[in-house]
Amino acid sequence: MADNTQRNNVKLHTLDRFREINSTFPKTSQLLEHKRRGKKVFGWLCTYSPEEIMHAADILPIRITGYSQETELDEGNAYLYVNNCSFSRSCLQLGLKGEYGFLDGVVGGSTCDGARRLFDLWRNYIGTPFHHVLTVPRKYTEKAHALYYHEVAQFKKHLEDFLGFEITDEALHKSIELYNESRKLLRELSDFRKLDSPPITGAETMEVLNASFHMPKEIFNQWLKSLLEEISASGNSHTGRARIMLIGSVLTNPEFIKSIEKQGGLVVTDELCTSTRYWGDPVLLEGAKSPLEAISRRYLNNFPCARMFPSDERFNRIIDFALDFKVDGVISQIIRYCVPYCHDLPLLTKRLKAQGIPTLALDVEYGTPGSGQIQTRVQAFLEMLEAKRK
Amino acid sequence: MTSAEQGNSKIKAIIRACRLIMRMNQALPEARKSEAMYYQMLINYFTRLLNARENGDFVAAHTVFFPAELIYAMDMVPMHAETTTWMTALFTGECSDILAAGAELGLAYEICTPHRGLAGAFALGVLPRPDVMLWSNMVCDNTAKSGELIMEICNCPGFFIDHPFKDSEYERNYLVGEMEDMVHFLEEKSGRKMDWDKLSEIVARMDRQIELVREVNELRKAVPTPFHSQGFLELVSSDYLFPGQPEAIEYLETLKQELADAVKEGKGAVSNERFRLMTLFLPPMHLMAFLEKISQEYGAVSVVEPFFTYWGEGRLDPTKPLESVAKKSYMIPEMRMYGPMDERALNSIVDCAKQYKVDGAIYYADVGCRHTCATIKLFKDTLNNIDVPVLTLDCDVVDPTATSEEEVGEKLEQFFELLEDR
Amino acid sequence: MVVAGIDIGSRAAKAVILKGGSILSSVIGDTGPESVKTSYMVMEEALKGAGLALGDIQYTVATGYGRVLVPFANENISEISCHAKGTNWYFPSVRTILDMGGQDCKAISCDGGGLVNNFAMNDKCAGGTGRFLEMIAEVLNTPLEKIGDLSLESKSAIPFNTICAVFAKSEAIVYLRKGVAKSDILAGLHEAIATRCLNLLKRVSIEKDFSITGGIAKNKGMVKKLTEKVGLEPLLCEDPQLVGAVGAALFAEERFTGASIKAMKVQYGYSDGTGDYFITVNTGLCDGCGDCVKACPAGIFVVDRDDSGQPKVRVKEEVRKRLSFLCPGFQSCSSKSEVNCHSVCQKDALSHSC
Amino acid sequence: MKALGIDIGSLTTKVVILENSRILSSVITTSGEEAESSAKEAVEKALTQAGLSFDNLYIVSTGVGRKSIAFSQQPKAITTCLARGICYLFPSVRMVIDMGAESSTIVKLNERGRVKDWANHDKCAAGTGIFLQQMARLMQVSMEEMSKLSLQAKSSASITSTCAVFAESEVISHVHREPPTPKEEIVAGIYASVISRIMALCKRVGIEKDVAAAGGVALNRGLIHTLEKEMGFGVLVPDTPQLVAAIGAAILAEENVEKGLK
Repeated sequence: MADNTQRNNVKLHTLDRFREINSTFPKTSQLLEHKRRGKKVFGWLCTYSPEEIMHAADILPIRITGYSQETELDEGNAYLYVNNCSFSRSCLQLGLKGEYGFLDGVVGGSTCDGARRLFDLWRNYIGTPFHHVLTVPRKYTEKAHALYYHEVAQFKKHLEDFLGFEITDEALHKSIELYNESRKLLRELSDFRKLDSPPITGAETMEVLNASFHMPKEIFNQWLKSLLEEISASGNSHTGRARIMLIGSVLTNPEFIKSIEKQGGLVVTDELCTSTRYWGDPVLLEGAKSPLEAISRRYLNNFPCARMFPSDERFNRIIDFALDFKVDGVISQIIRYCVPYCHDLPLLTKRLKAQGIPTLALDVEYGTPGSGQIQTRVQAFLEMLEAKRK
Repeated sequence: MTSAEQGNSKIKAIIRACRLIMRMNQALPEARKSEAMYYQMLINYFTRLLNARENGDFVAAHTVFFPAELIYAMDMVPMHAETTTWMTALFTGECSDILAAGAELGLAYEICTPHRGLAGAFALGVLPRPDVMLWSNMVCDNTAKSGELIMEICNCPGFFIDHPFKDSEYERNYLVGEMEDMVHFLEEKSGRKMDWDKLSEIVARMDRQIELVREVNELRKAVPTPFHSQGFLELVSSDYLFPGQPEAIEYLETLKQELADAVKEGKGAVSNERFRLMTLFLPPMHLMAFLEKISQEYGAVSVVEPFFTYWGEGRLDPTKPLESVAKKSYMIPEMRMYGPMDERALNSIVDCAKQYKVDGAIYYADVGCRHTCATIKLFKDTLNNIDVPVLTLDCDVVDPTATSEEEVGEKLEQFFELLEDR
Repeated sequence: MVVAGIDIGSRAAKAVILKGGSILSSVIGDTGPESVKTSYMVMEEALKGAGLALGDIQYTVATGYGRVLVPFANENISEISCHAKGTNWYFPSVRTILDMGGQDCKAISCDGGGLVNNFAMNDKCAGGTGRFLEMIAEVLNTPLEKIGDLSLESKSAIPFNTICAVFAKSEAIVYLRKGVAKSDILAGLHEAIATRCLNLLKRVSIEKDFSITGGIAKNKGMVKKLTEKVGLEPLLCEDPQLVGAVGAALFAEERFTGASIKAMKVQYGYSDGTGDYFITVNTGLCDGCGDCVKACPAGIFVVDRDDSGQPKVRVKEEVRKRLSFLCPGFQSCSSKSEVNCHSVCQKDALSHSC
Repeated sequence: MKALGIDIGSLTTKVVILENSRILSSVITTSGEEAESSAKEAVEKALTQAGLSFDNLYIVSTGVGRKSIAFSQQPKAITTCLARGICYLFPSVRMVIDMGAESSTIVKLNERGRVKDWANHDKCAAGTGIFLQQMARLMQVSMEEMSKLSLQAKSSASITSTCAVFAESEVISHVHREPPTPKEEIVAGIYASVISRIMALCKRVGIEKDVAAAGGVALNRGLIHTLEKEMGFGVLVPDTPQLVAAIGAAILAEENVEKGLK
């Protein structure tokens, strides 16, 4: 059963460049250089904050994430209390420690209680020159789209007033193109993992994704292109005891995925807001009145978070992925106190079971490497899946 | 026990408890007339629910801060979900069964007990099965997410109202649209029609009701304060359960008169008022009696609850009923906590502290409530800046195993010693 | 074939040596600070007991949370799978298992072949684990093995609010100061733990038969409380602490013979126009005891060795073509006499097509 | 009339006798199962030390067992006593960290020794004296050795579990690791996790200088060293930190005598 996922595979050199970014974030040489050239960097708190608009305003939008591993969150606990998810606490603590001191703005949404409170406390205790929180509807109705469009337009207006210049449709078009390109490439990367023995592991993919929202998309796209070429040239192949889909809210620590793959669970796809739900859908200009409208539609219609209603929209997408990637089992990693995901779990487990897909539910703290008890559960789950197949 | 009987067991328990309390109060010479009215209101509310089936009524279960005005206007029987859970805890002091049932469904410990218990109660079949489930994202992720699970458990249709975050005109119109859609949905499911005139009457009364709560709170500013610590729960549930209902008006009028008299006579809720407290969030239900006792001992009394009884500005306009109901949802005291946490919200608690001459504040940190706990530091800092000490009590609103009298007693003692030592 | 199973738990280490499906020797020792040492210690003990040397062991499976640190193990398998396997060996009818170890508590639901269907584990906090009871035993200065019986003497249990092992301890101290009887304190704690276990079990669904494994199963007070709560009389094996190690050893056997249980079903018989006439022997479960040979009125069974030298029952060559005449079939057979191949087979290894 | 303060903790009982704010005698004994009698013993010990008799005493009691003794004139909360006690020993202190056997309490006080704010551990034993004892037992070293070891550590192992009991298994896994983590690093890790919890409490109420440590655990040099590293400045520690609360109680007793309270 041991680790047979790594046998005689060639090294992917571009991966190290992504690893480099992730190991130095937030204070990466790229970001510091960007600042040195007098350009602005904004941080966003949730996948419902439209990056294209910031980018079109010549701002570099990066995702605010917490410590790369599980850490004592004494500051975070003191401000956000222990019963807000450790992701929010981790982000806030990193902010309180001044690690995000270079940010010129913070953008959040009324997406979940944790994200909202993180925004509230950020504004009150860290203070960044620009703050904006968008009302994000929880439905997909036309009225909801109208409301969200209104909100996105207001955000654009607020940004223009702050910067003192207008964000042109032309600039928006350019940004949309760039971000769609990025999404297309990430989809190609994910398609590799549909193969019976994929050329890239889940942990490796996580490295790419972490970098994707922490660096300029212009550079990221180039690097990812060369990685894709490297992969197809490598002829690498990874095999395991079972094909696993990872679901749940935020996950950025590749060690967690590694700990599953070490035991022979091949993580082939996921429903993480730091992965599939981030690059999920492209911005579609066809049939849109304006680039801004296209953006607002995309962000509301994108692969949904558990906050959206009806939940079946999300459930069906998960099931489609599970079948498409031929997964044997689903591992749900929910960060403690992620209430929207906690509520969905019973309903989702039931629907997956109906598809003959067993679920292992893990509640974790943000940044966990998946050690100790988690290992035991994962191993038992894989043993169960194996036995079932026989 | 037949499933029908069992289906009402918790409701019956609540009614029984209310009757008992009423009888006990009648024995007391000091008994408030309004208190008797309050319990009679509760008995009527839950009896209506109890008999809904044979009366052929249409039962609409709904989460907290859901516009129940619309349900009343359509002549349906409302069932306030969370209140039913916490009243179960308050009056029966026991809800491990429904919490366990919730866990059995696979609901994580992190989900707040009122909602874990709620789903559990429906799964156990100890609450009547509603004809329709109505919910909204007022006031948190729990209210936003509990509905679909309950729909599946009770296998009933449901409607979710998407309540926008900020109080802007655009967002209020969206909310009005949501409510219109829900009215159509309900008309279709129940075969009943919305009575718009009735809604206007309800809104008119609701406006009066808010005015009355404001007047009652004016009276509570008196030293000594006339209303006892846990009294505010009566004010809260009169809005939760009886928005724009005649009995609520009658109750509030009586209460107001009683308090006015007490103030005239200089009679305080506690015999020796020493500490005037601000209450932040909800005390654990199973400790109500204990809290009342210990505050009597120390002469401590809650005079203001910024997020439960301290209404925002504004009046309701019966000629625009839906708009008014939408407006109300941004006027409710809780909105200050739920909405954008800006200066407006923070100043309001400072104002409260000053107007009500508060000596200290007790912050009930409900482990299940992420909203309230995330602001502990923020509010504490804000209040400490005006030299108001704050006690943070870790607890759970309905789960008795979360906090013991010992722990709470210890902390309160430390707090009161701090106050008298100053 | 000689195999070994070794279970390095958080508090105790166990080793079992298995020969032809029966236990040659077994050992239970404490887990020291270095589990590599510990694993050698218990293994040597066990080997001594069996009069064997490490070299004689053909395959070893390690389990328990020290499982990855057993140098001489061929493979490691999770406690969950091993407890299901082990329990199934003792009681094939068990579908729900509660295992309470030193630091964790598992609820397992498994099928008739001992395969895990679903499981749940306590986490975040050690309230309601073996360690919890140890701490309580310490403060009440009562030996761990006595607290169960003591709890049974209680007149009125003290309700406990905390589930934190360490705080339950200080609550207990407070009660002691107030002069509350130890038995009442213990009863309260047992109640609290049993409730936690019940909720854990509910997460995996409770089906009979029900079994309790791990050291806790020796605690009469806890077993009684659990029986009340779960509403099922638990099946208890004589040495519940060994179950994990036994399971590991059985896996070792399986891995060595390279055959998995499902593949081990051997069918004898035929089907013709009049119907199917099959007797199926699950050689994974059959230990070749031969009870069925005696029980069968038609004397169609015989025991001999299979390819890997294991004693297994099979249907005699000469009668296989005449089964429909000789074997009355299960129903009719059991209706005539309560003694038949099914009734006597302890391992549920036999089944009829009719 | 003499003022006597008694602090009945879960593990030890401390007694202090004051005469015009001068300590006449002090005693530390282990709390027995029978609170009343073991408290009496401790008091008598202190009295004989001071050459006094039981009568003509004003007694203020504190600690978990403060209400379980009949002969105390007034039970007072531990927070009030800690504030008074530390203010008596170090008037400059604005924040005292009491690290007891089963709980840690942070008290912020003003120049008059009055409590301004406080925070204590709830429900979880992680970061208490007991926790440290458990860890010492687990590593098979004495508390003293443990303290010495931590001072030698170059780096520290990560202990993240929030539950004392699970922290145990983390420690075990460090010991079992191949190659095993050096003892001193594990100890450093344990101390780091204890202190980080203390720091979290401090941050809840906001750190204010000067800071002092009280309670038996404060005798642990290594731990104090870790605390000072985290604080970024020196922490004051009384010679017998266990006595702080008892002293405070005695002072309150004196105040009451002056107020002429009976």
